[in-house]
Amino acid sequence: MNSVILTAGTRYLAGLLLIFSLYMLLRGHNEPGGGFIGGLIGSTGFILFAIACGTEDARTALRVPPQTIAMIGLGIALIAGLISIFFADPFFTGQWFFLGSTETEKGLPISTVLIFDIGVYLVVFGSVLTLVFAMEEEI
Amino acid sequence: MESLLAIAIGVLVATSVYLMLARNVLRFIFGLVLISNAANLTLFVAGRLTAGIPPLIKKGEIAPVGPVANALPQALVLTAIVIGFGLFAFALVLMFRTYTTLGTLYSDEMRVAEPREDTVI
Amino acid sequence: MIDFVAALLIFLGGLFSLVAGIGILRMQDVFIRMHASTKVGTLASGLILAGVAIQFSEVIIFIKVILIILFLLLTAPIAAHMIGRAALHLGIRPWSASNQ
Amino acid sequence: MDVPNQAAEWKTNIVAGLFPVFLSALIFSWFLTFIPSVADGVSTRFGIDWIPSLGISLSFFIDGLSLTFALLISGIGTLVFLYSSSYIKNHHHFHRFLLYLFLFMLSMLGVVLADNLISLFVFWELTTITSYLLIGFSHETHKGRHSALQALLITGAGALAMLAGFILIGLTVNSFELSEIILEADTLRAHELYAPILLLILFGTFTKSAQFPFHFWLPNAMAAPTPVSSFLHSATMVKAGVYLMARLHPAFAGTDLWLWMLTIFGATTAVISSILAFRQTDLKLALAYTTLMALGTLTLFLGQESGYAMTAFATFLIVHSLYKAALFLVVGCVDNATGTRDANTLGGLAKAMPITAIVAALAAMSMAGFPPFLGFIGKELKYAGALGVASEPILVAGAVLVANSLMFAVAAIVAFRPFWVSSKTTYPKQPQEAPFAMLAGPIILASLGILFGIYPDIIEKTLVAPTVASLLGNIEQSKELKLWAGVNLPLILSICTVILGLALYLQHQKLRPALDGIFAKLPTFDQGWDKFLLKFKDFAAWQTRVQQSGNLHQYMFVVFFVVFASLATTTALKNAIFKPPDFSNVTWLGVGLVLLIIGAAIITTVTASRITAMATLGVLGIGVAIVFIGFSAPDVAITQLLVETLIVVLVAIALLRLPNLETEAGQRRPLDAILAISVGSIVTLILLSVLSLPLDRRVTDFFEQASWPEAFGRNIVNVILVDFRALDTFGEIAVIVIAALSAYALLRTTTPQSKK
Amino acid sequence: MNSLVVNLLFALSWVFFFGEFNALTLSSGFVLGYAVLWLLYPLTGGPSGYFLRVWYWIRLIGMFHYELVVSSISVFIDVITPKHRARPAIIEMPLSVKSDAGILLVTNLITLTPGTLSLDVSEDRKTLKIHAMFADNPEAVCAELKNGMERWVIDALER
Amino acid sequence: MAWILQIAVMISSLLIFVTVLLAFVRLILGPSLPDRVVALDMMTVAIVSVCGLAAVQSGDSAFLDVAVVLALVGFLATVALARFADKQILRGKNQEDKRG
Amino acid sequence: MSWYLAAPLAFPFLTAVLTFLIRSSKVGRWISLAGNVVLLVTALLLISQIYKEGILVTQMGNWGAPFGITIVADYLSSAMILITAITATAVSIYAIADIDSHKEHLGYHALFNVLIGGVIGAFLTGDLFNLYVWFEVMLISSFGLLILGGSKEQIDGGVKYVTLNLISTILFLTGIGLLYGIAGTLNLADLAVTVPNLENQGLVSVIAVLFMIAFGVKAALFPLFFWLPASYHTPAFSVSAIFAGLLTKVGVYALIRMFTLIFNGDLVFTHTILLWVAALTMITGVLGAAAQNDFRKILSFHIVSQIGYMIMGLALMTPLAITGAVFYLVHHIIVKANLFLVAGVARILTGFTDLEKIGGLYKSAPLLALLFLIPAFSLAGFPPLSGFWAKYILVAAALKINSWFIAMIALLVGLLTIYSMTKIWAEAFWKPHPSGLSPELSQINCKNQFLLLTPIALLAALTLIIGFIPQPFILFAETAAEQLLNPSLYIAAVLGNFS
Ligand code: NA
Ligand code: NA
Repeated sequence: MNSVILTAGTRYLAGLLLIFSLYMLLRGHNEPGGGFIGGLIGSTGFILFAIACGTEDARTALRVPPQTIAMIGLGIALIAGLISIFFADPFFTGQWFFLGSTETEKGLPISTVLIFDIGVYLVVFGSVLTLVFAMEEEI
Repeated sequence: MESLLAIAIGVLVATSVYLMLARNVLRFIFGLVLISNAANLTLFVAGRLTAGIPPLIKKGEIAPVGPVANALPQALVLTAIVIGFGLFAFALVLMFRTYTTLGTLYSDEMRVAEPREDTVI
Repeated sequence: MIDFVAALLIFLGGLFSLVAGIGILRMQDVFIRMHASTKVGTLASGLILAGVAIQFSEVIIFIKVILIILFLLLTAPIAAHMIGRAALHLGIRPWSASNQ
Repeated sequence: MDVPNQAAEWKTNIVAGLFPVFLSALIFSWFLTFIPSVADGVSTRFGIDWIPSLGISLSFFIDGLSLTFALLISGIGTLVFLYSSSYIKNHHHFHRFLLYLFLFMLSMLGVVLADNLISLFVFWELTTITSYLLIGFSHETHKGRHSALQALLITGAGALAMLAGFILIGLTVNSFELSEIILEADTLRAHELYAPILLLILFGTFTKSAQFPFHFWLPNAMAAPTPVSSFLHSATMVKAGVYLMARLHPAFAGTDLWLWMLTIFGATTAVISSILAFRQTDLKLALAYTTLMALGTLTLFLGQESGYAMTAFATFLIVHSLYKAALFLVVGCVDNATGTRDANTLGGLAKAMPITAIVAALAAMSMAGFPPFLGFIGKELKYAGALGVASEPILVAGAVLVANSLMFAVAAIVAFRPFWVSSKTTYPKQPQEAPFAMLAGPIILASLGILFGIYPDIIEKTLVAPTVASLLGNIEQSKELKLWAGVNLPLILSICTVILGLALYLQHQKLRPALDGIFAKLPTFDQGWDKFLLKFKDFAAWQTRVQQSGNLHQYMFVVFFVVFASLATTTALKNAIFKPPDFSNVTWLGVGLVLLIIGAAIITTVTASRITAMATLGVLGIGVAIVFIGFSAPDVAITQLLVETLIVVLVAIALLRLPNLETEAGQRRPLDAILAISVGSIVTLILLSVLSLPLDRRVTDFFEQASWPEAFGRNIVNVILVDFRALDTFGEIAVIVIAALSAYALLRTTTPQSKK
Repeated sequence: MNSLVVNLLFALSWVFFFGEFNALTLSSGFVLGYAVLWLLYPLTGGPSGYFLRVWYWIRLIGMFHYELVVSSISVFIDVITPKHRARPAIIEMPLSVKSDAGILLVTNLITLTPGTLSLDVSEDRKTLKIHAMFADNPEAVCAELKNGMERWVIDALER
Repeated sequence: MAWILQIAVMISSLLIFVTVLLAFVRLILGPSLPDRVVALDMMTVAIVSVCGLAAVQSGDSAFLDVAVVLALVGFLATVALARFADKQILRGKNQEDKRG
Repeated sequence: MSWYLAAPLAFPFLTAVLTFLIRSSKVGRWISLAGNVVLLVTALLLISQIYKEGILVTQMGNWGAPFGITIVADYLSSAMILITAITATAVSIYAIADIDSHKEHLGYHALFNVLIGGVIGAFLTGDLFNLYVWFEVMLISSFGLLILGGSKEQIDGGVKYVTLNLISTILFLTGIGLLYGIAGTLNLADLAVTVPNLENQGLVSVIAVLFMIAFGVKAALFPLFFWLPASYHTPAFSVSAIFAGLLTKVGVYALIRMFTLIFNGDLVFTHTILLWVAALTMITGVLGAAAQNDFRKILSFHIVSQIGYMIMGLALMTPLAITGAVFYLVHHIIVKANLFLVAGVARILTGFTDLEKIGGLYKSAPLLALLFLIPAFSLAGFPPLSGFWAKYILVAAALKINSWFIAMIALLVGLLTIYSMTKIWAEAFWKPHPSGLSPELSQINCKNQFLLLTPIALLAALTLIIGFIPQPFILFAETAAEQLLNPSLYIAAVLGNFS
């Protein structure tokens, strides 16, 4: 798509979408959002990129093949689910660690649940891009 | 409102069945989108409807105050939507590839895997 | 007072929205229809969102609303450009009064 | 192939060929050791549990009946193996042949020794399989394959019916052990299932023993090499059916059903097959039909309960095995030596093959029933038995007379004429005496015929009487075997047989064309079978074409029709809807929204423009998203919108290379429309019914209470997704990954074929 | 535009998303913004150095909203009145603005001003096709846009 | 919530709904692909307003998140469709799409 | 404790991820094999643990039933998992020779292992919606495997497979929605407690029928089986082997689970339907096989026919009948997968699967002939092979409760099965090759010969073992049936003190 306007706009929109997607991912546990939504939004950023500048550029920008991202995501989600077994809990039991907790505040939560959600994000992100890039390259 | 949506779901099902029964598999694809929506809505409605109270816990509370919408069907629908998307995407690509490989979108012209008797013998 | 302003904005937004809708239905060609949708439609959403922000009167909501409006302002013209360009390539001639 | 290699192969073949001879001889001698105890009326039972939970054991039982069979099987088996080691040693499948034949022998031994009905059935089917492989030994010819299949299907059908019978026996007497079933004979005969059980089992035995009208597979099975025919048709396979009837005789005999079934089928088979035998010119086929005659006769006797009949059965069983095996082997020698088995061409072979000629003559005289051969005793007993039948003795004796006379004639045709009547034919090969290994069997078997004829006591006390005891329960009813029983009705009938048989033999060249004329007009069962198979194939093809038509529209129509029909029927039958729907809380905006959704759906359906369809799908997605927004599901709404967007993006990409939709004009599909509306309506009805019931919310209640305190999340939907039901989500992302990979693979995969 | 500026903008938007302005959100936003820019640099080309002109930006934003409202009202009137007053035409306007951001901003603003709608920029980035509602005098329309919107944008971005 | 606000939201909802319907009609009528895309785009923007109204109605700002997403990604569908029209022309398959 | 259940579920996915990330095809195939061997070990551990302790349960995420997702394995599940692992291991050996590096590069191993993961998930889950998810995992990976190669046949078969299976998926989801709508729970054990106490039992029957149709499509029951013969003859042989062995069986498993545990309140209605469906499935399938003239098409139609037997067991619903169904399931997976593997070797040797174009294998490849005969005769129900006992138990079960009609059908279909299996034998093995070739196994290089024939031989050996020593297997199936017919065991194990 050799549209100057679209290319110029994409430059900002794609970045915004990526950042926004990460935001949606991280806050998802407490407000609407989460890995799915985050991953979908993130992928729309790159889809826009692919439409505006072509898949070749988009793939270059992504650096890693999207399939690989998706698979890594699946692996992360799986491992996040299995970690709990080492804590003698059934699998997929959330393990929570609070950074800098005080008496009144729990602190910053780091959890296997979050890691799981990151896996979900990567899967959705990678998979959607795999699909769209492959289709784009067919036409 | 549940009853009204039940009717809408019925219409969605009817239209999608009609589309799926078409010879052109592209219509099947459209039908698939419709019927997935119907199924998702069924699941959603089955959890009964609550207007205007999302299943979120306000800051400072430990549980929702008062009734909130049924969260479980929402989670299920969300899962179903995403799965439906995956299946849809594959089906779409399949029809695409079908056209580029077999040169037709008409299901009654797709007779490679199950050839007509008269053409084989 | 806040309620009143919010109500006004929301009402105006609805009204502008309706006008955009009518415009899109009854304007002569696709270009003119785009005039309706890009300008009036965006403004309508902006007004309603402004009403929402005023009604909530919270910083986060303000920020969110500003973001939404910004996104709309950024995307709407690009979208219009894409559509217009396609229309041009399709060879659609602008409507002109002399043709009627 | 080079010479030393061939020599080496020949040597291994000799060793391989003699190995089964040795083994079967060993088995035979082992069975011999049971003779004293069996003669004393002692039976032996041994076994192990196999499937105790189903009452199936691997148990064996040796009494007079089973020992007689076992000795015949292993004895004749030994000789047949000896014969084979020479006859077929150059065949490239020689080893396979020996293996099959040996397995066949073992299976046959299993059948006659098994005490447990299911074990018996297992061995029974093993004989079916091995005989299938043996009959199809010349598998490269169409006839070989055809005959093997025919035998397999007919005996297989019978076997399956028999299995049902066995299971029913097990259910009625609560045991599969024959030794116990016999004790429960009265219960069995009085049971309401007696008739079905009997008929099912007789179907199995009749097919296996080639009783009319299932007889036609047996002559076709002559496609097998001669040793196989000899073995299968003399002592083994085909007698399995007879054995089973004999085995069950104590439990089943004594009813009218039993009597008439066996008498009618036996007599019919005996007469028809002997006529058929008479008209054959192929020596092997002629013998095969006489086997049928023998089987018919044996069946006929098993219908009875008299001592004469049973003694006749036991004796004739042995006689027939001896001479039939010998004659088959002789025919094999002749075939081997001359390259033909045509009775009309063969002649004057006595000069070239004197030993064979003498052996043939000995066996034939036993078959024809000349004194002092065992065959004579057998025949006398047959007449005695026939005259002593419970009902219609004249008819039965007449049938036996006809059959015996024809058999006499056939014996002459097969074993006399080729050797002693001169012929001008020149043979493809110069006839020569067969090697010793091939002659040994016929010599021994034929000699036994005369030996037992002169000294009938040898077998009377050891085999015949114990067999009769197995059949009737006591040894006393066994009749004496003697060459001279004085001038009585059987002797007169014997004389008639000789006269009639001689006359038939002398006229056989003239009678044959006449018979052929008659038979040519009659449809044969063989052709009937072929026609039946053809019809069956046509039917199968037709029904498959109708169902698996290859037309996707039809498939989907059927599936949706099933959905509608079964749901509607069930709804109506089960009165599933009993509350009217509640429309009280409907809002105008809701109505509008639903109208938007319905409108979008309908336009998607009817539009001929794919662009419109794509856009209306987008509208539908938006409409559904508004539903989610309106009913408090922001996460779902966001997802729905994102997914709808992606769908539009993907479709927009795909459509670039796809053709336009057809215009809908002239393509109305009223039937599809009716079905579609029906399915939609039934879904709505069921859903309305579901929604009229209250919902149990305890699972959601738990989530609401646990979400923040236990799972540290305020967005309950997300907590369900990543914690409460994380496994769903895991599966779901697996779906997404694989969907992407699959689609990617689909787009990138290539085969030479698709590249074209 | 300076990459640093973009980066800061991204960091700020991250802070906005969180709605909490503190060191953690700002720094994490900065890092993220950097990462995103790094991802996107095949697209952005190289860095360019311009000062942020706060005043021009404010003027730009203000004018922009003003024009939006005015144009909406004019279309509003055209829509609700039965008579079509428009004399539309497509006119070509030469572009002075060079940068991607500038072109984007100019075209967006033109779209949002009364009676004009940018349709396409030529491949050589020198002409802009505009659909004008009241195009009795194309040169006048052109001049108005060049002295208005384009001037403001160049002031804000490229001077 | 103040009655005036309630009424404003109600009226505005109705107006936006009418807008959506009008846009829908345009979408069906076409006649060209750009016309349909404009209509769909218009509907998307209208839904942003709906989200705002839902937020006011429920007092829950969660719906604004939906609006943010919509403002950002709704644009993508428009772009994809517009590009579809554009590329179709290059491929000379525009007969149907011109007619609609 | 949790390990026993988590490991068989997790390993396939782990293997999938590893094989995909290490994209070198040479390493990937061995990882895949190793992963499946590990899976086999975990499956053995699971089954031995269940043998010791009875039904094993773990609550995913430590959220007690009925709130979270319960993972539960009883005798049936664990047997299915073991058989799955065995088949998967066998096929992954075979695949090393059968699957080319192009397919491997496109992710064959990942697709395959995720398929196995989905199958195992379906066997292990104690939650209805989770079952749906695993069905989808299975379905989508089967899509990918089916079309890998992209031939015209595959694409065409794929269209029918995909469309009809998608319909079934939607029906399943709708069924879940409706059932949740009346019962308010998704946990199978909890549903088993809740459903019988519902006010509107008529509605329960309707939903039961809906599930029957949804699973009926998956299981390829009459008249919903069209997708199977339309597609199973098209993909790579490893793929059709694993499909033939496992996929329809998951549908059967789901039917057995649902119609013993939850929909057991109206047996006269539901199970009578099942009985008729079973009879018609058996007959149409075997007639279809009789009408075919292609190695794989015959086998495909036989799958349909054989499914009928399993459903017959379920429909009769006596301990013996369920024993038969379970035994049949296990037997059939092994035998059917093996037959497809043999078909693959035959195809490599002769170049075709059309029976008119091949022949002579009995003479030139006797080992293959033997390896074909074992599963083929087992399928045909010849004693003492596994298929005989399977049929025997079912027929005995039918006769025991005087279901003469279905027993007769089962026996008749057995005969017709013999007919069409011997057709393959006569045409591919006995008949001389039409162009006089003698396709010998030595045409295949030594390594590939080993890789292709080892799994076939292993599965054949298993068939023989089950056939000759059936007692332990039947005992196992009996216990499985006992558990299935006593839902209270399952419910108590899952809900524990929650109930
Ligand atoms: Na717009
Ligand atoms: Na848009």
